[in-house]
Amino acid sequence: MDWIEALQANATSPAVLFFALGFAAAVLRSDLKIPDALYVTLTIYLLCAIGLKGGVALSSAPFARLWLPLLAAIALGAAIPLWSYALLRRALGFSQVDAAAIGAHYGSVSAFTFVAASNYLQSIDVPFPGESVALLAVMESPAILVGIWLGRPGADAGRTRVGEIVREALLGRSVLLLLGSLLIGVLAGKRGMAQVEGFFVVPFQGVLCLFLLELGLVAGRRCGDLRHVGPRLLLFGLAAPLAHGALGAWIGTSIGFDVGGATLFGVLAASASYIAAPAAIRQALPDASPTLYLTAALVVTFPFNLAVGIPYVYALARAWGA
Amino acid sequence: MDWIEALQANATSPAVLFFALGFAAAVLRSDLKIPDALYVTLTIYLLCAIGLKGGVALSSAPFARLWLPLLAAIALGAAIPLWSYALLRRALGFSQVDAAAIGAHYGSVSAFTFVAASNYLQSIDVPFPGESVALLAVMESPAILVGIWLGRPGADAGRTRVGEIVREALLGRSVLLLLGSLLIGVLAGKRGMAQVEGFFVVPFQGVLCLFLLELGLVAGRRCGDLRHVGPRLLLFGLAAPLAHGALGAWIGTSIGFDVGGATLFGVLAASASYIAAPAAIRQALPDASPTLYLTAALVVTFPFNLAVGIPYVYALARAWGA
Amino acid sequence: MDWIEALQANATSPAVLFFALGFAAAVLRSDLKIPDALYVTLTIYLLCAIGLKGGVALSSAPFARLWLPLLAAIALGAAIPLWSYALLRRALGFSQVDAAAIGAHYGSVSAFTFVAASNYLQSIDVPFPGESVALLAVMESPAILVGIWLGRPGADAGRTRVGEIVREALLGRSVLLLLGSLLIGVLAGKRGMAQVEGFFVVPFQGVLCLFLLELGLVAGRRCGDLRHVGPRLLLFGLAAPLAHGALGAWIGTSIGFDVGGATLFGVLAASASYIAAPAAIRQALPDASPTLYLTAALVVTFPFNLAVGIPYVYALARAWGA
Amino acid sequence: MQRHPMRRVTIVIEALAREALCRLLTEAGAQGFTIFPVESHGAHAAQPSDIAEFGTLQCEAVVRPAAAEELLQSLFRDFFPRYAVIVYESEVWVLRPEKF
Amino acid sequence: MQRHPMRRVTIVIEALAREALCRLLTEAGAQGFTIFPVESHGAHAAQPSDIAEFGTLQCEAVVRPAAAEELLQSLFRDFFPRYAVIVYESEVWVLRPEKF
Amino acid sequence: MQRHPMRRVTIVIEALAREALCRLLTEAGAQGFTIFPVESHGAHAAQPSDIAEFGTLQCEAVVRPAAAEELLQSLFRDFFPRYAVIVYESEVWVLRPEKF
Ligand SMILES: Nc1ncnc2c1ncn2[C@@H]1O[C@H](COP(=O)(O)O)[C@@H](O)[C@H]1O
Ligand SMILES: Nc1ncnc2c1ncn2[C@@H]1O[C@H](COP(=O)(O)O)[C@@H](O)[C@H]1O
Ligand SMILES: Nc1ncnc2c1ncn2[C@@H]1O[C@H](COP(=O)(O)O)[C@@H](O)[C@H]1O
Ligand code: NA
Ligand code: NA
Ligand code: NA
Repeated sequence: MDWIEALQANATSPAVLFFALGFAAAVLRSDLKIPDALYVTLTIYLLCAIGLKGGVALSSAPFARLWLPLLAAIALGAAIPLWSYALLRRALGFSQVDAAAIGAHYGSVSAFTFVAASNYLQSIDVPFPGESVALLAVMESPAILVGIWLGRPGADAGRTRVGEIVREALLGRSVLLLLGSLLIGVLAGKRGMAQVEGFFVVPFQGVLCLFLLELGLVAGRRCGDLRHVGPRLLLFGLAAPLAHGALGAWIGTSIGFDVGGATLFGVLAASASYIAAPAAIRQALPDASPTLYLTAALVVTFPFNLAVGIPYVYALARAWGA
Repeated sequence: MDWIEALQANATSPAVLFFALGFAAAVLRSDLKIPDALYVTLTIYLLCAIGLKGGVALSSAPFARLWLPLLAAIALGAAIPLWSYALLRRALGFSQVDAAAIGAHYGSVSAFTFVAASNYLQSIDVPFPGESVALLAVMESPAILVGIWLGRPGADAGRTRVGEIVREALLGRSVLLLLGSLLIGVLAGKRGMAQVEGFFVVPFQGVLCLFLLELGLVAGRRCGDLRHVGPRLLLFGLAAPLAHGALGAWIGTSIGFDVGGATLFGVLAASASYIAAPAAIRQALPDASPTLYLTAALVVTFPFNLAVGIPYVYALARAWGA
Repeated sequence: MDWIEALQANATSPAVLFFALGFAAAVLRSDLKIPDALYVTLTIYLLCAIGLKGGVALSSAPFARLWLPLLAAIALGAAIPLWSYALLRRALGFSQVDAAAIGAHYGSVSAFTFVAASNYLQSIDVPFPGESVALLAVMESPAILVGIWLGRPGADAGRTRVGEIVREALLGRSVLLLLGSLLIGVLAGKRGMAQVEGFFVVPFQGVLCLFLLELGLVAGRRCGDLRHVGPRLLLFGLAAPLAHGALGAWIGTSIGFDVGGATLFGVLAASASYIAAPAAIRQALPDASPTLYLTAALVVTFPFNLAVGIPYVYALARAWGA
Repeated sequence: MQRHPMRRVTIVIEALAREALCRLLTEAGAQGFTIFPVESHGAHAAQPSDIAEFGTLQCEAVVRPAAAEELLQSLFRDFFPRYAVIVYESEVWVLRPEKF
Repeated sequence: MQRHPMRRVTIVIEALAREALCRLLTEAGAQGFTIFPVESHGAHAAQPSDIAEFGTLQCEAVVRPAAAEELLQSLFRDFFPRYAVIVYESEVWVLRPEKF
Repeated sequence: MQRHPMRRVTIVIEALAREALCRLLTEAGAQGFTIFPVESHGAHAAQPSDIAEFGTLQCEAVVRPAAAEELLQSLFRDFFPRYAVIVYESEVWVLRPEKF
């Protein structure tokens, strides 16, 4: 399978098409709306499902094998905001706090880009290590903490409590659900998984479609904000996933992952957080502009990864892994 | 299978029984409530699921075969409001705007009556062309536009923007989801469908039960409005599905559908919209009484079709198709 | 399988672990929240699913066989508040109205403890009579009525209408859904069930996990109320399920149930209502403290039954049934 | 346009009291009112509302001054000792006094 | 701090009128407004809102007194005869008058 | 019945500011407040709220006049430059002043 085929296989997957449908509906200003309760439900479901699957994989795999990847993931997550910050501040002319905020988003990860990538691998029958979901869990927070540290104003604004924020970044909803269901998967094992497969495995890919329909709507509605974002951030939002994806795939290959694992590692690096990071950054760095970081992560980078980034990283991982 | 059997098979189907349970709960004034978010979720799920299935069917069927049925459906949808208007206005004494509004509802279609009908056919093992969901998609809007045109006040009330309304009727939530997922089904094909079957096919009939439980509640709560509706509209609400159902089944048979297809065509004609039409009509013809059109469509015709109309149309289609 | 094993099998079941995760998240003050709409949806789903299954079982079982268990269940439900009242009032020093209110909760039942118990039996391959869900349906109300009668103030407070409340206890949401879907199961039979199995059976155990995650959160958040509850009620909340569970398992065995049936009977007796009873009692006995009865039922007895009570009752039923 | 003075009574109350509240409002002569669930932060701490029945709701009724007086008295007598509840009143103006 | 008087117009209306209402508010010069679904108990009986489109919504707009006047007139003329609707006005104070 | 004057402060604000707002209210001496999600139509256009975190919430706090003054000052200083927010104040009356 070459590049074109990889792209094609991705572009005709129901999940990606549902994202496009949601995006189109929003751009055409349809009255289609997804209840917030459904969004939260889908989020919880998807996180628990991938956590469980990862946990079951872990329960039958040597945990030791994970130390190196975990450390690499944490280091990469913490490093991305550093060079992104330098680039955004020096070369692209953003203010200190905006550069720090954007860097935090690109160092952190998007769980649903990860899910879409594993879905993609599954649909083209490429195996991947189930434990890699642990990487997702540990990679969410480091970048947020680094970003907050980079953007912290000299004179503290009074309303930001760094302790609080660190606690939240480490104990946020998604990290908690991921780690919790990972642990449940480890404890319940294959036997427990067999009981709940009918809910957490069988309908999984279809549920993902519904979720991406919703994300398409959200991204499409925010499309108008692209005007406020400017060409420089647009460029960054497209270049960052290409660069970070390649770097991640390379590191993944280097530390011994197979093609599937290296792809997921690369996709994590390429993805930008649009849920956990905005919530934390809006509180810790209220002077940074949400229009910038949210639009870049959600309207530019997420769809780009979904359509192009995932097959691109996969193609690299395959080339290097062979 | 004769008439009695057809009725019986329908009356013991879980879906119909759950509708009855919801209806009973509302009439008994139970505190059972279904969250609005669940209602919207079920709507989206059911529309996407039937759209997908139809699309997959289309992807392996000659699209050409559909032109005639599509044209027939549009024509029938546009024609029903015309004679309904004349009848309601002349024979039954309704005002211009009310006659137009009611006609719009009976010319448009109820997606969930369609779903219930295909569910019924499936449960008695009668095949039907998957593409017929395209008829559902095109038949929603024409009647609404005709109805608005019939009811348009001489002196425009200022708040109604016909352009807006036409756009909405053509791009409403349900049409968009149906056409969108139809297209996704065509693009993703059997291979894509296999991935999402565990969500969009396996639990489908059960989800329909939950949805009909909800609709039963809603209809049951509005039961009290029957008093405001009067015997003439009640009569219309029962006679229209019988007449339109027969006409639809006959047209369906004439243009070459098999028994299943003709049944669905007939059921579409027999059904009255209670979601898309009220929303459009309340905006475009605010002087029409929602108590009349909503009660007729939701409390009279929907339950009647569910219990009697569907097996009735099927019996006709079978008699004519043989 | 001895006691230890029974406990272990329970403690590594995904359902119980998800409850623990929710509890931990709440205690750690995570921002994880489950939308109310999801909670209601899960409730409706679980009640309909167990009702249906019970109904199908009933449809192929001699109904006559159920009279004795039903009578026993009603009698036990009505009797528990009597001695609980005496104990709470005399020995533990609660006021009249609080003793009556707490007694009502422990005589009534928790549908989800029942579901967890049947889930447990299934996971350890112990059969149980499907019809036993009928016991759950009839056992909810008697205790509430007895409790209200015990706690009725001499001078009626003006706002309590006993007629209303009796009607509600008999026609509450959960009783209605249970009895309704039981009836649907009977009418639709195996044939109807086959149609909806993909929704009401296949994902059932996984859905239960999500529900228990939510209940864990709710219980965990109310953990702080334990301070207001005092050691005497805490003791009651732990001793009551042990005593009532043993009694129920013994009665169940005596009236001829197999090990599975006796376990469910015991679990019903051991469980305390935290949904139907609080709603009814808060209205009928507004002077009783909800902090007391709700905390006892939800924060003490429910988790205790989930972790310890269910395997304990099972072990008893097995010992006595052999 | 001609305005007519009315009172708006706002009641923030635990959701389990819903039925009792509706009855009280009707008896006190309110021609209508609206109810919506809120997340409440009271004396003790945030009260999470995952389960609506355990949560809080806010009720707003526009009533004639005389009805407001009666309503407040009933609330004071029957509700304040029993439920977690906050009540406040404000002045509003309406166009169609006959509807209240 | 310096306060500036404004009017808050509250509209309780059937949800199907949402679009028309938004248009009216914008035309009358409201710079912004909030909408939320409510469970409504009107003249007839409780109106259940399982389906949001068949339910009721409450809209609150803070506007300059002149805009309030115009808004009320439009509501009186175009909405009162057609929709199930309740409107009332109250006095409020804001800090940044230029935002309204 | 005897009424006591209080101020009701209403804050319409982007949902991401929730935590900061709760802290501010507590520090300013509010004994309680209610929060609910709203669909907001602001200066720019409708802001859809499919994801509650990206949406808008409305907060209502009834406080003593002195606390209102402090609250408004803090909002003016810390919130107006940073968040999409609208604040207004109105007069209300309560029965039990000791609760506020
Ligand atoms: N000052 C206030 N302003 C608005 N709502 C309040 C206020 N104080 C309390 N509440 C609400 O009223 C409920 C009952 O108040 P309490 O009796 O203080 O627990 C609380 O849960 C809050 O939601
Ligand atoms: N006095 C009131 N205070 C608050 N809301 C009201 C009042 N009267 C009516 N409403 C609401 O306004 C809607 C329309 O009122 P009506 O025209 O009386 O049916 C009702 O459904 C209620 O939700
Ligand atoms: N005049 C108003 N009345 C009520 N709410 C408003 C008003 N203006 C703005 N809002 C709300 O306050 C939020 C912030 O306002 P803005 O800073 O104008 O975007 C908006 O999203 C609206 O929901
Ligand atoms: Na990243
Ligand atoms: Na029709
Ligand atoms: Na019990």
